[in-house]
Amino acid sequence: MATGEKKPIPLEFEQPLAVLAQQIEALEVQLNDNPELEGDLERMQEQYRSLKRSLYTNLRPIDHLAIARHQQRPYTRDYLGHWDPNWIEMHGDRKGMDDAAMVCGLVQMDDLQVIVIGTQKGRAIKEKQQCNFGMPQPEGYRKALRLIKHAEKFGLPIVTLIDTPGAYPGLSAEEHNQAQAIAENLFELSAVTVPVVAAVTGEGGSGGALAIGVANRIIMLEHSVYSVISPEGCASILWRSNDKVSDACQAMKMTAREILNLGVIDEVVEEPLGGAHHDYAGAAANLKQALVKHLKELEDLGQKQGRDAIRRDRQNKFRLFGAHG
Amino acid sequence: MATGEKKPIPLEFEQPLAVLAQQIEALEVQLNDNPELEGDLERMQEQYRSLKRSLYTNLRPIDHLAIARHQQRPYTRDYLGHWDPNWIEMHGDRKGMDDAAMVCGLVQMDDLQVIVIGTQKGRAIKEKQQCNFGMPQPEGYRKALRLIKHAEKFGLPIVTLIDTPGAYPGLSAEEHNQAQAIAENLFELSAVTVPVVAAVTGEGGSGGALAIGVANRIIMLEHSVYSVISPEGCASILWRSNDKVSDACQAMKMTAREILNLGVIDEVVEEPLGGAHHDYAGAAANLKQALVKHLKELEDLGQKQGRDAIRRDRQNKFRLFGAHG
Amino acid sequence: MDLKEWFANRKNRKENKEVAKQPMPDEEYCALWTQCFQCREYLYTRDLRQNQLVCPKCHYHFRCGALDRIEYTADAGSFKEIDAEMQSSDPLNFIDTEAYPRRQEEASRKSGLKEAVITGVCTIGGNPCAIGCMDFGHFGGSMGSVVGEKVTRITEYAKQNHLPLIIVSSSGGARMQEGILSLMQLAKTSSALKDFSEAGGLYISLLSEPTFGGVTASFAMLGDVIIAEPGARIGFAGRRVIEQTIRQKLPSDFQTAEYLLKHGQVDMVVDRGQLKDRLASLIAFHARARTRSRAQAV
Amino acid sequence: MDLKEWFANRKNRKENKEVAKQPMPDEEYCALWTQCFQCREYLYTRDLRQNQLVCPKCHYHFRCGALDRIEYTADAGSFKEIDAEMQSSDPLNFIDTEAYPRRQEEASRKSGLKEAVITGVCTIGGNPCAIGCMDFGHFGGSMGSVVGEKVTRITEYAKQNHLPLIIVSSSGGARMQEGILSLMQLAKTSSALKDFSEAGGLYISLLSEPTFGGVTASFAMLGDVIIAEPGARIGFAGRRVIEQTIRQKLPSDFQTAEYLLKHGQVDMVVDRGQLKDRLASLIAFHARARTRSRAQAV
Ligand SMILES: [Zn+2]
Ligand SMILES: [Zn+2]
Repeated sequence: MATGEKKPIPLEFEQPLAVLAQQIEALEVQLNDNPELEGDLERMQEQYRSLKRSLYTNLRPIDHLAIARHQQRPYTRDYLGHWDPNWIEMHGDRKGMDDAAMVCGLVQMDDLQVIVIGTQKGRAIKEKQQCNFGMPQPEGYRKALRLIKHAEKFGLPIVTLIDTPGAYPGLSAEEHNQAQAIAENLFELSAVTVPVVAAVTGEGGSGGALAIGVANRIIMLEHSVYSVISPEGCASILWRSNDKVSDACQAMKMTAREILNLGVIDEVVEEPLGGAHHDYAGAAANLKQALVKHLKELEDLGQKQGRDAIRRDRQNKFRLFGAHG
Repeated sequence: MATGEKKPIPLEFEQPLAVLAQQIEALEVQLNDNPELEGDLERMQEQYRSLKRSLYTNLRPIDHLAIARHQQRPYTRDYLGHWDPNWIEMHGDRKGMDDAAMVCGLVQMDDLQVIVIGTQKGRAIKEKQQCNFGMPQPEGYRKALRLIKHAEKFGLPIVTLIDTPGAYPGLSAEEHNQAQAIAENLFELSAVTVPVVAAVTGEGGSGGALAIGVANRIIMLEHSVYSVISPEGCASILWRSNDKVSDACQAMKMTAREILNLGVIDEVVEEPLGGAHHDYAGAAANLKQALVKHLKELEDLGQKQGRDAIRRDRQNKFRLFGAHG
Repeated sequence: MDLKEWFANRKNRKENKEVAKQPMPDEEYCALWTQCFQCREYLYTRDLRQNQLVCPKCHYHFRCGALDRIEYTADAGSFKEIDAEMQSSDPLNFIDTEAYPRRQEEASRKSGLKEAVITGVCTIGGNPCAIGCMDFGHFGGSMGSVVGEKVTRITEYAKQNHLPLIIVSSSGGARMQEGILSLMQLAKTSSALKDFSEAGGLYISLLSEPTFGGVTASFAMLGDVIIAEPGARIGFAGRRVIEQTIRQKLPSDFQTAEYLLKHGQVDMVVDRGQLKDRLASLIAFHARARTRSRAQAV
Repeated sequence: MDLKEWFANRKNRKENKEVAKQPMPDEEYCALWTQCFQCREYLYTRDLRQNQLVCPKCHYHFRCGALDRIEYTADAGSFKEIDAEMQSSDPLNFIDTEAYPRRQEEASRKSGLKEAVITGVCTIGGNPCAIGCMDFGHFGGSMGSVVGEKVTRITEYAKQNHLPLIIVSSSGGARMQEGILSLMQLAKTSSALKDFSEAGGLYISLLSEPTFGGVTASFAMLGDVIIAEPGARIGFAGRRVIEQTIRQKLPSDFQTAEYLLKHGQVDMVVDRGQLKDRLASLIAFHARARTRSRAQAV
């Protein structure tokens, strides 16, 4: 069983699994002295695998949310490191700030040169603070926009990686016009003539996620979520209660499969069993494979029908979203 | 003799004139009781007019500088009020600031709809401070750029009014990338396809002036100045002395006539005798006449050869600036 | 976006404490008399309406519904509605303490409207234009699929017919009950505005009390010209969310129209009484320029 | 722009006071031994030059002249100069304490160069490109008509020949002795870069110690990619002017490359030792993308 960078910390709903794992470990220690225990060990391991499978095939929406928010979940920098160790980071909005919550770079994915734009939550405490826990400021969206324009100028496809609770709600963020920064990205990203593929890798939180999510193809990792408002916010407004987060998760249809069924996204990308944080390399490989496939299909479209067809494809896709009588 | 909004405050080199004016005033008071003084009065008035003419036809560069910096000199808002009392101001860079040192508006000039972009020094102390004494911050240049793009989109000719000691040299100005703000305006303004006419109305101070000065036609009011560095800065660097400002003024060839002779500007616009601050309405009328004439010529060019010809005209003009062997 | 918050804020809002001797009723104006939300004066409702819902005493701009807005803004009798019948469906089968279709019915009963935006064409000072007016009184002005679709359609209509476009925003944000589909309306409307903009169309966005969340973060902030009404509260995140996040008190005028003007986010703040004239001037100015510059288009 | 100031600042600059026991000579490296400006170590000049003028002890990046820069950056023997003979005239008949032509002669005698920029073509890691390198050692790297003309011409050359463009800036600003004509070079170079950009050209701007005034406020800040060298001081206004204006002390790292990175003004800070590889990667990355996307251009 491949693992992420560190031993995965179990989530609440994984407790039975964790208990079993501890028992297996204890048994393994005794195995050298008591070879007769081998049969027990094998049974327990089989039990573990079957419990795990059943656990992960019956996840509630709130369990997906927990995995999507897992503190060890791979972030944009993790994926970039796996995809292209020589990727070149592009910093700053040119106007006063380099928002650490938004990472941009020139990345080689297989034989494709790509601009990657992704949110970053931060791992260590200090980094988390620098990244505002993954909540970009207007300057972060403007940095992204600068790279979007760079991509358009040089014909570079764009990949966006989305894992954010939302745009940062702060004093200076409002003063610097967070709303306008998001709106301008929606406006401009809708019309670029290079392929854009967006992947929700963790939390897709509201307008702050969509600001880099106007793409020809939108894909989601299996356990990621995408919603118009945080389930906590939804519960507090509609149920006027903080205990109803699970209900809100369920009502909003925010899991990858549900959103696929609503026709908003194009693919759900399988994660390593237990979630992406159990196997960074595996998650990175799955994600890359899906991204490259979509990028190449869009490149084909461009070659056959011209770059404007790529833009029309994206605008037509979003034109159809909505349900009305 | 028409006057500005208030009685003109005399400059140092105008002292003899001021003394004479006082004597004339004193004489006028006595005139009712002593009608026989009328002859004296007329002689003195003739003397006044002749002294004034001779004074203003023999101005040194530093005298022009003094007039250009006169505290009563009409500013952008004064001209706009005279040209179109119903002009509509457009505020803000959309990103966090509305720089009072840069004024932008939709203005009707005769039968032309024009975007005017001009620096503003501020009149009362508080307004001066808000305007940073006419030194725009990066946000001011970005507000100007927003209106430049607005003009390009809607085919509105651009008039810029330049009266600034230069771009603001401050901590936040550097942090917000003053240099980039200026450079981007040069970059974008060079390529718009609408007519651009720039008028130096007071001080044209360095890159902070040029940032709204990349125009098809550049005109200067008679007593305005335009230079690559302030004469004080030049004197302090080259002569290592603050007493050499007059020499620096002379060496840099910064007056309207000298710059016309260097081929950089297209016209020197006459000011009311004594300078624009003696007659706001007169100065505004002269300036407007010149601006509208150039705008119409450029409009003609566009009608005959297309909008791109207007851009090429501007770029060709600047392409030729420079002297080399 | 956060409606509950909006209501909570409204209560705490800059109340004129000295004048506030009477208990405060809801802001809705009742049949005959209306109490001013700011100066607490009782106003004769007919007078208030004749003054375009602006308090004659203290100049407070009352919230203005879509139909009132059209009455005050469009030339009399010129407005023709488009897509009047469009109604929401319930794509998520959303139920919280009540089912979404029931909430829709309630909203319509209260507002008398089918949805939170009315769109159509009219003339303003003789200038033809396309117009959309949001109504906070319907479902908190929230944007679901229908609001997004109607705004998109009126934008497309304006593009096809070479009309200037005016959208009056008043919204708590995206409509939660349509989930991710509501969110996608931000992109749909922005994408339509991009096409409109590239075609050279003039879009004037009017921000009115209150404009928040997904509406601000899409079409409301994309105007070629952005006008705000005096005192209107406009922002992305709600005041309370921000205070909880940054753990410090916010300036008292935070997120008001005047604050936005100071921070360069809107072109101008215009009194309701002057709004119609200002819109007419802006449209006419750009139309005259277009006529001139057409002559030289290559 | 303000050269005097630059020299004044240089003296006050973050000196490592503990190490600084020796009196400090001028930064110019002398024949055999060079004292490090930062750590005060005496370095064998040949070693220092082999280390691309980077102190092997403390990593301080010495100022790098145009010829050295080309040697360290271009593939050996690949550089071909363009416009090598262009020289300034004296359009203003400028005299301060000395006549401008005399100052030009002095500058050339000291620098061995005809002007403050050298332009040409070369390959970098095998990638053909157009390049311009400024030299602060010639007339403080100031931009007069010739610098503006040569930068403009190499930009036009890059456009005509579909080459990426690299400009290495090092300048005190515009050259006062050519007055308003120097100022106009800001617009001339920026205008040429606009044409180059619209033609799809890649422009990489390298900011090196020091880059100020008119050069920063024009071509130096217009790169598609902007790289700064470690410790390089870069800004618009000089430190002293700002301190006089705002009457407060500035952060000690103000206007350094690292400060600019933190404030979002440059894409990256790259050690001189890695510069050539980084430039080659950037050029190759964009060239490969261009080849791919050409296939689908309409
Ligand atoms: Zn009132
Ligand atoms: Zn050293």
